[in-house]
Order: sequence, then C-alpha cells, then structure tokens
Amino acid sequence: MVDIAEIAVSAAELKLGTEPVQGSGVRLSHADARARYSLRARDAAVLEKAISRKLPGKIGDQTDGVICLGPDEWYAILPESTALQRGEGLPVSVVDVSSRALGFVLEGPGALAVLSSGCPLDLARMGVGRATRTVFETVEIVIWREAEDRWHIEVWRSFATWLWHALAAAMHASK
Amino acid sequence: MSGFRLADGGRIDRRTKRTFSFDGKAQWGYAGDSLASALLAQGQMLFGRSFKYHRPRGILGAGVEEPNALVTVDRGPGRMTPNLRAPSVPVHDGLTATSQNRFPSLKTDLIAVNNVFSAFFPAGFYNKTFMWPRAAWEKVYEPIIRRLAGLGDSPTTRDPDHYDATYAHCETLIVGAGPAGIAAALDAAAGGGRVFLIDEQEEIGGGALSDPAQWAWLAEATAKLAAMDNVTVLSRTTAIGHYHQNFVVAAERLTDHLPVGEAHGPREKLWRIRAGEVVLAMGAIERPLVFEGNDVPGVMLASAARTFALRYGVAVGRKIVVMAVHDSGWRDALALQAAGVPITAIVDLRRDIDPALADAARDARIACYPGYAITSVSGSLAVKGATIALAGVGKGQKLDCDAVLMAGGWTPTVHLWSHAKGSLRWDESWGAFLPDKTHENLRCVGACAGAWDFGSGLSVGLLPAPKPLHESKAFVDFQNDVKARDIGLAVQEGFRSIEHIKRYTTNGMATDQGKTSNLNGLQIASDVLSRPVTEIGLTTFRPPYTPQSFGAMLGHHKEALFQPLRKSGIDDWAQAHGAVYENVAQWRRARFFPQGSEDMDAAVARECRMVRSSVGVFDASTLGKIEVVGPDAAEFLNRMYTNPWKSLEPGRCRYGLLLGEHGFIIDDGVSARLAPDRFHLTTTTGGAARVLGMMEDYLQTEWSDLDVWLTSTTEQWAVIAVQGPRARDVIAPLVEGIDLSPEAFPHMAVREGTICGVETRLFRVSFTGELGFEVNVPAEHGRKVWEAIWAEGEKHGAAAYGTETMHVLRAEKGFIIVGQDTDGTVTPDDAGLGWAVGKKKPDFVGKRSLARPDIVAPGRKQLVGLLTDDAQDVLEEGAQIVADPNQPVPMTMIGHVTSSYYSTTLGRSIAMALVAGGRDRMGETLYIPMPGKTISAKVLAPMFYDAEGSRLNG
Amino acid sequence: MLLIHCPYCEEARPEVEFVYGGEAHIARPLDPSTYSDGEWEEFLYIRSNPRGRHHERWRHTHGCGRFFNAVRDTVTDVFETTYKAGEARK
Amino acid sequence: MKRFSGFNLIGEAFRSHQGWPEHWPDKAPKASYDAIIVGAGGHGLGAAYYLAKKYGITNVAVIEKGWLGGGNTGRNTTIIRSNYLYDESAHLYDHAVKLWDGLSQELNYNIMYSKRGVLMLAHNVHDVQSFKRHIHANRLNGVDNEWLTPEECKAYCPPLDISPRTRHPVLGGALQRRGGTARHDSVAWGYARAASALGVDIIQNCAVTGIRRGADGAIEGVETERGFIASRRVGVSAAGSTSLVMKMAGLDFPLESYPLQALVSEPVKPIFPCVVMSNTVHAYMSQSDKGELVIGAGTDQYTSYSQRGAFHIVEHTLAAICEIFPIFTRMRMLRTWGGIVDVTPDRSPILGKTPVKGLYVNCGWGTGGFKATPGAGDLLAYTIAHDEPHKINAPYNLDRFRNGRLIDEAAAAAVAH
Repeated sequence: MVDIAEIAVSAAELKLGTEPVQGSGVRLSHADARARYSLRARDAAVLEKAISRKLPGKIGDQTDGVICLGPDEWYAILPESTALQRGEGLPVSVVDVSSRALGFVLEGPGALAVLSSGCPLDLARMGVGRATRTVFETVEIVIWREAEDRWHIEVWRSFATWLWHALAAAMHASK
Repeated sequence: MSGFRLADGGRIDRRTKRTFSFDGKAQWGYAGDSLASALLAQGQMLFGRSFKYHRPRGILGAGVEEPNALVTVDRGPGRMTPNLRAPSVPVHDGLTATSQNRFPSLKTDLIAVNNVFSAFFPAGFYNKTFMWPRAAWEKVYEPIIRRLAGLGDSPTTRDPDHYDATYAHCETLIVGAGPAGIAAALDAAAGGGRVFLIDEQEEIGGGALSDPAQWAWLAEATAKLAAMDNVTVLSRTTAIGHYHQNFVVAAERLTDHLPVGEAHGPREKLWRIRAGEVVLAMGAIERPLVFEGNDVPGVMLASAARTFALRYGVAVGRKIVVMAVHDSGWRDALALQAAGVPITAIVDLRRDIDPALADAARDARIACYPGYAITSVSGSLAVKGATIALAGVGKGQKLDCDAVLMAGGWTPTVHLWSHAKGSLRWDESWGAFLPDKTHENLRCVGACAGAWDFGSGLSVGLLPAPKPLHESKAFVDFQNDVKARDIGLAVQEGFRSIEHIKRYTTNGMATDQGKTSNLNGLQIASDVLSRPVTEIGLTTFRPPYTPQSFGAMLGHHKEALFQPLRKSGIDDWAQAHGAVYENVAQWRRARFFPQGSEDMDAAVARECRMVRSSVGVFDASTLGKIEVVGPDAAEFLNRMYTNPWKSLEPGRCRYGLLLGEHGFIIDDGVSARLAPDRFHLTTTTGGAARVLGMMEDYLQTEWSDLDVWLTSTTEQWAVIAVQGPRARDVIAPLVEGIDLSPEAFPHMAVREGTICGVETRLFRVSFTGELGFEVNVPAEHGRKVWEAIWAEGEKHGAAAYGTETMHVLRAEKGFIIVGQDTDGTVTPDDAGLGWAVGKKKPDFVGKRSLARPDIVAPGRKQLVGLLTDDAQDVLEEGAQIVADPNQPVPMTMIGHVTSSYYSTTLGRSIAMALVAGGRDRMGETLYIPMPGKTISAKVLAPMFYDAEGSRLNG
Repeated sequence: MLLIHCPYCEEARPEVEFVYGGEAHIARPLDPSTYSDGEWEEFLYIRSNPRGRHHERWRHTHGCGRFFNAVRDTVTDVFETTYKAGEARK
Repeated sequence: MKRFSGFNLIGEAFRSHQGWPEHWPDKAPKASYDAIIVGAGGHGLGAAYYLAKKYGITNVAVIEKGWLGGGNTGRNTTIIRSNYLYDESAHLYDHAVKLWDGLSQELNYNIMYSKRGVLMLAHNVHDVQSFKRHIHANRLNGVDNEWLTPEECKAYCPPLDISPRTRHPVLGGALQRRGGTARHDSVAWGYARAASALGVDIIQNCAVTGIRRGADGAIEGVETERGFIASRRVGVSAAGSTSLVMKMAGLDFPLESYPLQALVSEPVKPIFPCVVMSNTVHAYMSQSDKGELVIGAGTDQYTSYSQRGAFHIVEHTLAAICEIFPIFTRMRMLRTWGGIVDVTPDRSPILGKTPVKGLYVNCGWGTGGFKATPGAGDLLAYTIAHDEPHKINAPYNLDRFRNGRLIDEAAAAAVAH
C-alpha cells in the first residue's frame, strides 16, 4: 500500500512574510512603499515633457528610479505618493500601477546566488544601476541592481507570496 | 571469498572505519570506500541478480557503467532509493543497503528457475506467445510478467528531502575532471574567464585516481584550482545532458554520502549552466568481452580491478586471469601485479603482442597465452576456473582462477557530444565512434576524443568459441540478459537496423543505457550481417547520461512551491469567514460562505436570497483588467471587439465581446471609457494574460501605426461587487465626490471619486440583475475598503457571496460565462449575442470567419434556456440532450446542458443549454437521458428573471 | 533552453523570457471581407512548416515586450538571425 | 510466415530457435504497385495490412525513409483510449479501440494490449463540468467512461495524492476501463509481419524525393532514393514529415511540426496499476510491463524537426508528476527522447482525400496518434480502396478548415471565467 502522509504547509497556507529573512550573507526584506508608473510613448521626448522627467534612453538603463524596459516602455519606481501627470490628449500612456506590485530587497554578498537560483540571466554581467524585466522560474519580475550586492525585485502582488518563499528556500539551501 | 584488502595503497583512509549493512548483515570498510570496494574487500563476489533470468551477478565495473550490482539504499522513512550502483555508492556509517530482484535471498533465488528455462525466453519471446486464450494476457500472463520484471521496489512514502536548483553562467564548462579535464580547466582559467569543472565522482581526478604516480600532480592541480576565484569545481556532480546552445544540466548530490544524522539541507542540487564553450573530458569506458561464462561473479573489467586495487586498496581475487584483446589489459595486469594483486595469466586473442609488454609480463612471472581465447568460465556464484583454447578452437585447457578480468578495448564517452547533435565517425583503429562535427562551441579532449595512451587493440564482437553463435551463452547486455545469440536471432528474424536490434533484444536499454553493451552488440550484428558497423548505425544517446532523481529535476518546485497560488488581497477575510474555495486558472476564489452546518446548496440559496432581497458583497478582484490609453484607444478597441466603441461616451460602460480570428468567442467583459483617450477594460479571470497577449500582438504587428498602449492593471485594483436592492444604501455613506443618484449615475456608468478616503473607480454594473456597483480601489486598500463595506452591509443583513452564488444569479438573468456556456466553438450568434456584434463595422477580429459556410449554415448549436418538467429536477451540467429518448445507442445528441442550478428565487431548477437549431425549438420538449431515468425539459429563451431589467436599472 | 538574441534589447536572452508567435510575415489583410473562403483559410491556417530555414515570430514577453522576427533552422534549431518587426524578410 | 505460438516457441527452443524466419523480407522496390503507402509507422503499416486483408489490394508497397516504426510509433507513451467528446472523435477512436481488442490474435503477434484503464483527473469545477459532459456524451455514444470520486480514484491508483494540500486537489476522475496501453514496437512489427505475409513489400531506407503527377494532375507515382515507383494511388502517412511530402505534390497543408518529449524512469516492481492523465497539472503516466514509469511531457513552443526538446519541459513535467504522485521524487529518470508531432489548427487529424486525384493523406494526429493506429490504418486503407472516405473519417477532411466545421476537442475543454 502506498502511504501519503499529510505535510504541514500547502500552497494555500503559505503567507507572505512580513519580517526580513536572514541567510548566510544574504537578507530578504520588503522595500519601502513606492509609487509606480507604467509609462509608454513612441517618442520619449513627448513623454518626458508630459511628466517633466528625464527618461533613460536605452533598454536596461535606469535613471532616478525610472527604468527603460522596452523601446517604448518605462517603469518608474518612485518615492511614495509621487504623482505624475497623465499627459491627457498626448500620444503617451501614463498609468498608475503603484498597487500592482510589491518590492523586495535582496542584499548581501550571497544575494546574486540566491537570485540566480531561479533567474536565468547572467546576473554577474549586469552592471550596477541596470534593471530589466525577466523571470524567476515561471514568475515575471523586474530586477534592478541598486548596488553591487543589493537587488530590488518587483513582483506582481499575487505572486509575491510564492516568490518570497521561493527566495527563502534558496537562501535556506545556500546556508 | 576471493577478494581481500591489500596491505597498503589506495586513497582510502585506513584510520577511519565505516560500518554499514548489506542485506541485513553488518559490514565495514574505510572512509573513501565505495559499497562495492568495501564488500569486495570482505570477499563478497555476489551482488545482484539479473533482470530476466535471475542469474547470479558480481561486479563488472568500478563506476557508473556497472550493470549488475544494483542495490537499494534505505536512509529512513521516505528515504529509500532503489537501483543504485554499488561502485558509485560511497560508504558511510549507518549505510543500509540491500540487494534486489531476488526471492527470498541473493544466494538462493527461487526465480532463478527462469535461467533453467531460458531457452524458452529468447529475445522477443513475448511477441510470440501469451495470446491464448484471449483474455489471459491481462488476467494471467501480464500480471506475472510485471511482477517478475522491474528491479528494486519503488518508494512508497513521501520523500521528506528537499532539492535545490540554480542557474549558472561561465565562459568555459569542462565536464569530467580527469587529467585532460583538469588540464583544460587550468588552461581556461588562466584566461581569466569563469570556469566550471564538474565531475561525477566523489573527488576529482578521474583516471588519475587509479594511478598513484599521478597523485602528486593531482593534489597540486586540485589546490591550484581551489585557489582560483574564477574556477568552480563541483564533484559528485553529473552532467545529465547537453541542450541547445551550450545549456548543460547537471545534478549535484549533496547529502547522500553523509550519515543520515549529518545530512542537512537539500539532498541534491540542479545546475542549469549556460556556457560559452563546453569542453567534454568524459573519458572512455572499457568494453567487456563476449565469451561463455562472462557473467559469472568474479568476471569484471580489467580497469575496474585496477581501480579497486589502486584507488581502494582491494584485490578482487587471489588467482586472476586476464582476458585481453587490448594492450591496456596488459598494463593493468602489470600494475595490479605490482600492487600485490595476484595475476596468474594473461590470455590475449592477438598473436603478436607488443614485445615490451610480453617481456614485462614474463618478468612479473605472469603466464602468457597469445592467440588464445577463454571459451568458458566455470562456477555459478563465483568463478572457479576458466577454459582457454588457441583461437577459441577445440577443447582447450583449464586455468585455475577465482577472477577473470576483461580488457576488450575502450569506448569513448561521447554521450553529451551526441546530445548536442554532434556527428560521430567510426574509427577503425580505435574500434569506436569518435566525435566529428558539431554546430555548438563544443569540443572533446582526452580519451573521449580518442586521444588516449592505453595502447592499441582489436575490436571484436563474440570471442572465437567452439560453439556456434546460436548456442552461445555469452552475454552482451548483463542487466537485461541479452546474449550474443539473441542478437543473432534478431538478425535472423529480419531486424537489421541497430535500432531494431536494440528494441527487439533490449540490448543497451537497461539502466546503464548500454555503456558496456552497445558497441559489442553492434560488432556482433556487424559480424552476423557481414556488413560494416557504419552501415548498421549507432543508436542515439539521449539525456540523462546516468539516471537522475526526479527530485533533482524539480528543484524548489516541490509541494507548497510547486506552482504559485494567486490570492486576492481580500482572500484572508474570506478564509476567516469560513469560505470554501475553488481554483480558477491560477487563482483561488471563495466559492461560498457556509454558516453553521450549511452545505453548498443551503449556503448558496441563502446568499442568493440576500442579494435578491437586500444586498450581497462579492470579491471580484481576480477579473482581468487592462488600461488602454492613447489617442487611438477607441479605434483600437473598435477593431478588437465585435461591438462599436467609438461612440461610447466618457463615463459610460459597455459589454465587450472578443472573438479569435477564427470567429469563436474567447473572452468578454464590461469596459469603461474614463476619458476620450483612456479605457478600463475587464476580462475573464482566466483570460487576462491571453487577452493582453493577443491585443499586444495585433497592436504591435498589424496596427503598429496606432498611438495606443496597453497596461495590465489586474493587480492594481481590488474589485468589490456590491449587489442588491440595498447596494446604494451600503456604499453611500462611504463614497465621496460621486453623486450616486440613479439620474446622475445610471446603470452601465463609471465615476471616479473616493471611498473610505481612497481613490476609486466606481462602476455601476450588474452581473446579478440587481442594482449593483463594482468598487475598484488600489489593491493595497482592498481589504480595508471591503471591511468598511461589510460593516455597512451588515446593517442591511448583507451576505458575503462566492462564485457559486454569482453563477446562479447570472444564470437567472441568462448572462453567459465564457468557457462554461461557450466552449471555443461558439459564435456570438450561437450564444445569442448577435446584438453585441456591430453590424455596420467593416471589420473586427474574427468578423471574416463569421461568414464561412459552416458558420452561416442552419442547424448550429444555439444557447437556449431549459426548464425541466419536474421543477425539482436539477439537470447535471454536461448532460446530453436528445430529441427522441427512445432511440438506441449510439444516440443522436443535439446538444448539452452548459449551466444548471436550483434557483431559490424562482423556487425551481433552471438550465442553459447549447442545442442544435435551439432558437427554432422554443416550446419544444427535449430529453436528457440519464442513467436510470430520462428527464424531459422545455426549451425557452435563456432569461428566467426580470426580463425587463427593471431591477438593475433601479 | 534556446538562447535568443532580442533585436530590441540587443542581447541574447533565455528562451523562458520569450513566447513563440508562429510563422512570420503572414500579414492580416487590410480588408478581410475581400478574401474568398479559400484565401481566408490560407491566411488562418496554412503554414509552410519547412525543414530548414523558418521565418518565425517571437515576443520577448518577459523582457522588452516586443514582437520580432527570426530565421531559425528547424533541423538544428540554430538561429541564423533575428530582426525587428516591420523590417523586410531576411 | 511461421505461426507464433507457445507450442512453436517450445519446439524452437530445442533447436536453438534456428527455425524462425524473417518477420518481413527486405524488398527492393518493383516498378509499379497498385497502391503505395508513404511512411512505415504503425498507421502506414496498418493501412497496408488492411488494404491487403480487408480490401483485396495486395500489390502494395510501404516505403520508409528510415527504419520501420522509427518515428512516433516507437517514441510515444502508448496510451489507448476513446473517451472523446464529439461524435466524430468518439466514433473514430472507438473504431480503433474495437480493433485493438483481438489485434494480437488477428496478427498472430502479441502486441500486449492491456486494458488497465485510463483515469483522467479533474482538479477544478471546470474540469468536473467538462468531464461530466464527456461521460454523458460517451454513454449515449456507447463508449465506456465513468465518474470516480477522489476516494475511488485513490483506490484505483494508490500512488495518487488526493489530499487537499496539493496545489490542484483531485475532485474526481473520468475512468475508461477499456483504455490502456500496448507495446508500441510490437504494433509496428506485428502489422509489418502480417502485411508482408499477405504480399505487401516493405521497403526501408528509401526516402521519397518527389511525387509525380500526370497531365491531368493525377498521381502517377513517387520518386524515391531508389528510383521512380509508379502507382495511381498513394497514401501518405508520414506524421511530422507530412508537410514536406505534400509540398512535393504541390499542396500546402494546415500543419505544423512540434517537438514532443517523453521519458521513462528506471524499472521498479509493480507500483502503478493504470494510466493517469491530468491536463490541469500537465502530467500523464503509466508503468510499462518492464517496470519503467512511462511519462509524457509537453511539446516545446516552437516548431522543429530536431527531435530534441528543451530541458525546462522535463523540469515542469517531473514537478507535475511529483505533485500528484509525491512518492516518486526519489525515482530516477532513465531516458528521455523526442519525437516530431504534426499538429492541425483544431488538433484533430486529417484523414481522407486530397485535392490531388489518387493522393490520400493521414496526418495531424498531434500527440495522440498511437491510440488510433488500427483505426487510422483501416480507414486510410478504406479511403484508398474506395477512392472515398468511410463515414467515420469523412468529417476529417481538409474542407473543414475552409468552411469552419472544425472538430476542436481541446477548445471544448477550454478554461476561462
């Protein structure tokens, strides 16, 4: 006979951590609250004018928390309650997505290895200050290398619990 | 009892004893021993029983090529692993290993009776019999065969271990850390790039581990590599396979070599490595020789005996005969003799032996028999002697021995090369396939490239023997019990391609995947067919290189982390209030909220009553949402959806129907125009990502001239539906900046303002047929606003309701659910949604397909309502509908029930159905044949409640 | 896992960031109503499915989000080139 | 053809099995045949057999570019079932299942058809609705398919985890008891041997290089690596390579070829008694008579003829398997392999005539062709012999892609809401 014992935790029971998780040489915590915008335009200059901000010009570049994700797409991670103009009537799209994602901070000398456990990019080759959209296993994330050993990770709200625990599992494994 | 521990030598730590058990018996070895070496040192020759004939088998090899000595290792509850190779299992204190595939014991295996009758079980025997009587295959023969087949037992309990995984990147990946691999690693590392060096063994060194002369160099090189920052060395790590563009997957064994109490952390780790260049230094595997008795325990590869002696300090016998066709056998014999392993004779099929080797053997007092072949081996549980004959002819002479070593030449390990679709060329002088061309940045070095210094030799199939092939009992594939004669039989029966021969005989299909049998099988087939090896072909190597645990492949994706389960921000509240959930796409949603001992029907009835009589609150956050922004937003939606959008005024909502280009409904939802250039779209929960992807496709590739952009806002907004005659009363105290009066805020309108001090997009929409609002607030405020609404609602006796109640309420109104009332083959007209198709629009996605001949043909299935004649009969969803219930099976089915519920509101059951020509059948009675009874029902329009819509406009 | 050079990001990225988009250079007609049933069938369903050079669409969904075109050998799976949407067939 | 039987097997044992003749003689192509089948997989060999056996056309050649049975026939996970939703599909697959029963005896070759049952798991309310719809439709079509509760599923397949902890809890299952498996190679070999005995020429290592059409457009024969072979009737049953062959006849087809992977574990003693499929979790598995767990993986996302798939497909497949059968994480993967599956827009096959007179086609079986082997062979043979389709395969024509009468089983199971 085949015996399948109950185990303690199921996907339904996972809860998003609130307190930082400390591993050896790596720490996972929540980023502080941010304002987030999805910014789109064919012509960056029009958008820059609409929101009165400079935009990075090359995919993967980041300026003051505004990341160039694609040829006509920027993602702004700004101090909480920053409000951008909508640019009504202009050929631009400014959408407030502050609540769509949560930010995690993964930091410490072991952070790169933990992020690499599920992110297929060559992270060591990613320069400080650069950012990109990518995946952690099957979950889409935006990563921003804020410092040599400090990564800001954006993940859509409903995937955050899974990602938190997947990162924690990788931290546990790397001990 | 032949093997013994040599007085000195080996890399084992003779100061540290390890105790373990094998088949329940206490055993011991030294730190550094493998299970095989430790048991050989104790004189154990018998390790396993073969798959088919249950013949007694000993050790063949000292590495992963081992086909015979398979054991089950038990590390406690849930931690049993079958089919491990004894030479690759390191001993540790407490190791518990048992032999497999024997009953009741290894020594006395009753199923070995198969061996007596082996003549009746040649290759492919099962195709030729077990056919009569007809039912007996499943009832009698197959169960017996299944029970006799298999190797070890499967685990039967949940595995408590966890597994790790990672991606890694490097400029150079070297697979195999023998001398060639280490040299390649040092060379690559000097260039400064990132270097990975991986090896499957307990420590790096490969062949050098069995050559004490290289140990000093090895220690130096190992230290040098360890000191380099850009070098990662992974031992106990098997490169499983090579995939596209130098993506190499490897599995590292982290804890199985440790005593159970010391094993912490994950059991194995999956390495997914992308490399600029891959260097394969996987070495070569020695080939056995095919002669009568070559499977008696004590017959093994010469290289294995060398490894056991020089690496583990174990002699595999006291009187050893070497059967060679290759110089390497002589070298191994000499090295063994020098190490104190008694070699009594070297038999070599070749007459001309390198004089230097022959002289050295003579000097070592080893008898030499050039031109001879072993024609039989005596003994059953262990070697008792061997008969040799000149050129394999005649009666021959007996040699007293307790072990026989085979040196049949070498097969380069080209598996990963082959995974990468690298081509192979047959090299006659090596008698093996060597790497040729590849389109990857991939190269082979050392023995796997054919660059070895073992000397030269012959490439032979079956050794010459007095018996003809069809009587030979010489084995080719030891684990699967494939004899040389089976290959002969396959050829005789018309199997000429090596793939056919492999599949017919099962040669090379055992758990060693033919590492020692493929080339011998090929050579024998070549000899029988009198055709060169190259015309018969080589079977394709497939990953994995050696068997790897499922656990390693799934990494973190185990149990709670298997897949994300998406929950809304209000989900916690639902859980605290006793919600029963259902999974919808990646989400879980509250299905109903039972109170006390209510079952689903009772809870749903109560929730429905509350919505119809007072108010209900529903978490609709999982609905897909897309913000469409830009000057061309209306034009874009006009092209995507079936209905017109340009005329929609800001502040108003519209139901949108989305087709695939094939003309069938794929999604729907109510969307709002917030501003001339800004729309808030909604999609189904399951369709969100698909719809966004489809819209992006059209926008980027067909209509890239449009100035409009799409942003997913599914997770930006929590959505709280407040539905029922008291809905306005519930939200009124909380809303600011929006005039909620019916005149100012009619049905299908949207307003922006605040609720509970939080910005809101407030929709006046209804999926229930009642006065209703959908409160959109930023997700982080969802729970807070929900609780505020709930508190207000309670004053009106509100019910929280779930998806099941939502389904009933919408069905009463005849609103469809895409995916339930449609199934990917339903057009707007089929679903009764012709009104939602813009007749004047020149084009929209799917329009042209709606004009295809079968789509406009009469008799298509159309959505209708059904009322059962017995009002208490609730039809089963999915039940099939017929016009004539008395016809024989197979019946002509004219449709099926798509939605069916008991409606508390109406005090009877209701159903929706797709029925052929349904709208022409109004008033007709149709039949639903169920097991045991047939239910009759009348066709009507799918609208059961408040047809005029006075309630939702209230 | 393929490694795909995204012509927008100008770097090679792992396949799991991309979604395959089927055969390339099959333009939707400006006015589908002028198409016969046969022509419409061809647009919807007929694909070249070659053994060898294949023009195909990919979307860098989990990267820059853009659709682009690629030429890949369907026997070896080796990419010959990738290029931006709208550029001429290569 | 020497008859296979236990009696003959014992007899042969006493003369070292020297009396067994070739299963099928290797033939050189003749100048012309009454019918040619392109592709010696199970379907093509079956067609040749039924042409000779049932429809009286024995002057038949089966030509194959590689070795017979070397394509998807020898690479699939051998699942047999017929509990399809639509009448067209149920009739097609049940025709095959009826032929599977007794095929060993008919061919005098044990193809090891084992009716151990195919259990399809429902993991959400939508699955339940969809499966019930199948079960009711099957019942009225005379096809067996029954609903099992989670506990009954567990009793039928003990390694199954029906606890609520799983990501996709089991809500029940649809069981077709007549479903099961057969030994894939034996099916090809059995048909080849039986066809050969009826006079069919089996010609391996002979790739088709062209299709010759006459002035009236009708088929005149095929060009091959071994020269031109004339025939006025050519049936193409070439799975993943069908597009290429059709192009030789000037026909573009609604087909795409994708890599599909499968894998097996090391053999263990009997632990898994049936076939289990889960579309929601994306896993299907059975245990072979040899003891290997046989596991089907998904297709890669892109078209390819490389017979090589990506590793992340294997990762996802095994994660799915271990999710529903958590006792197997310590089992070890022994071998993976890839096939090329030809997929139509509605994922149902094309089986019938083509616009070219004398050219018939059987293709588009996607990931599910093995189960249809005897049925597809018989219906292709019927169509060739009568120059018109049997009523069972009539709906599986090419016209459906023009007129919109698709047979889309997968769409019918579509998930939304």
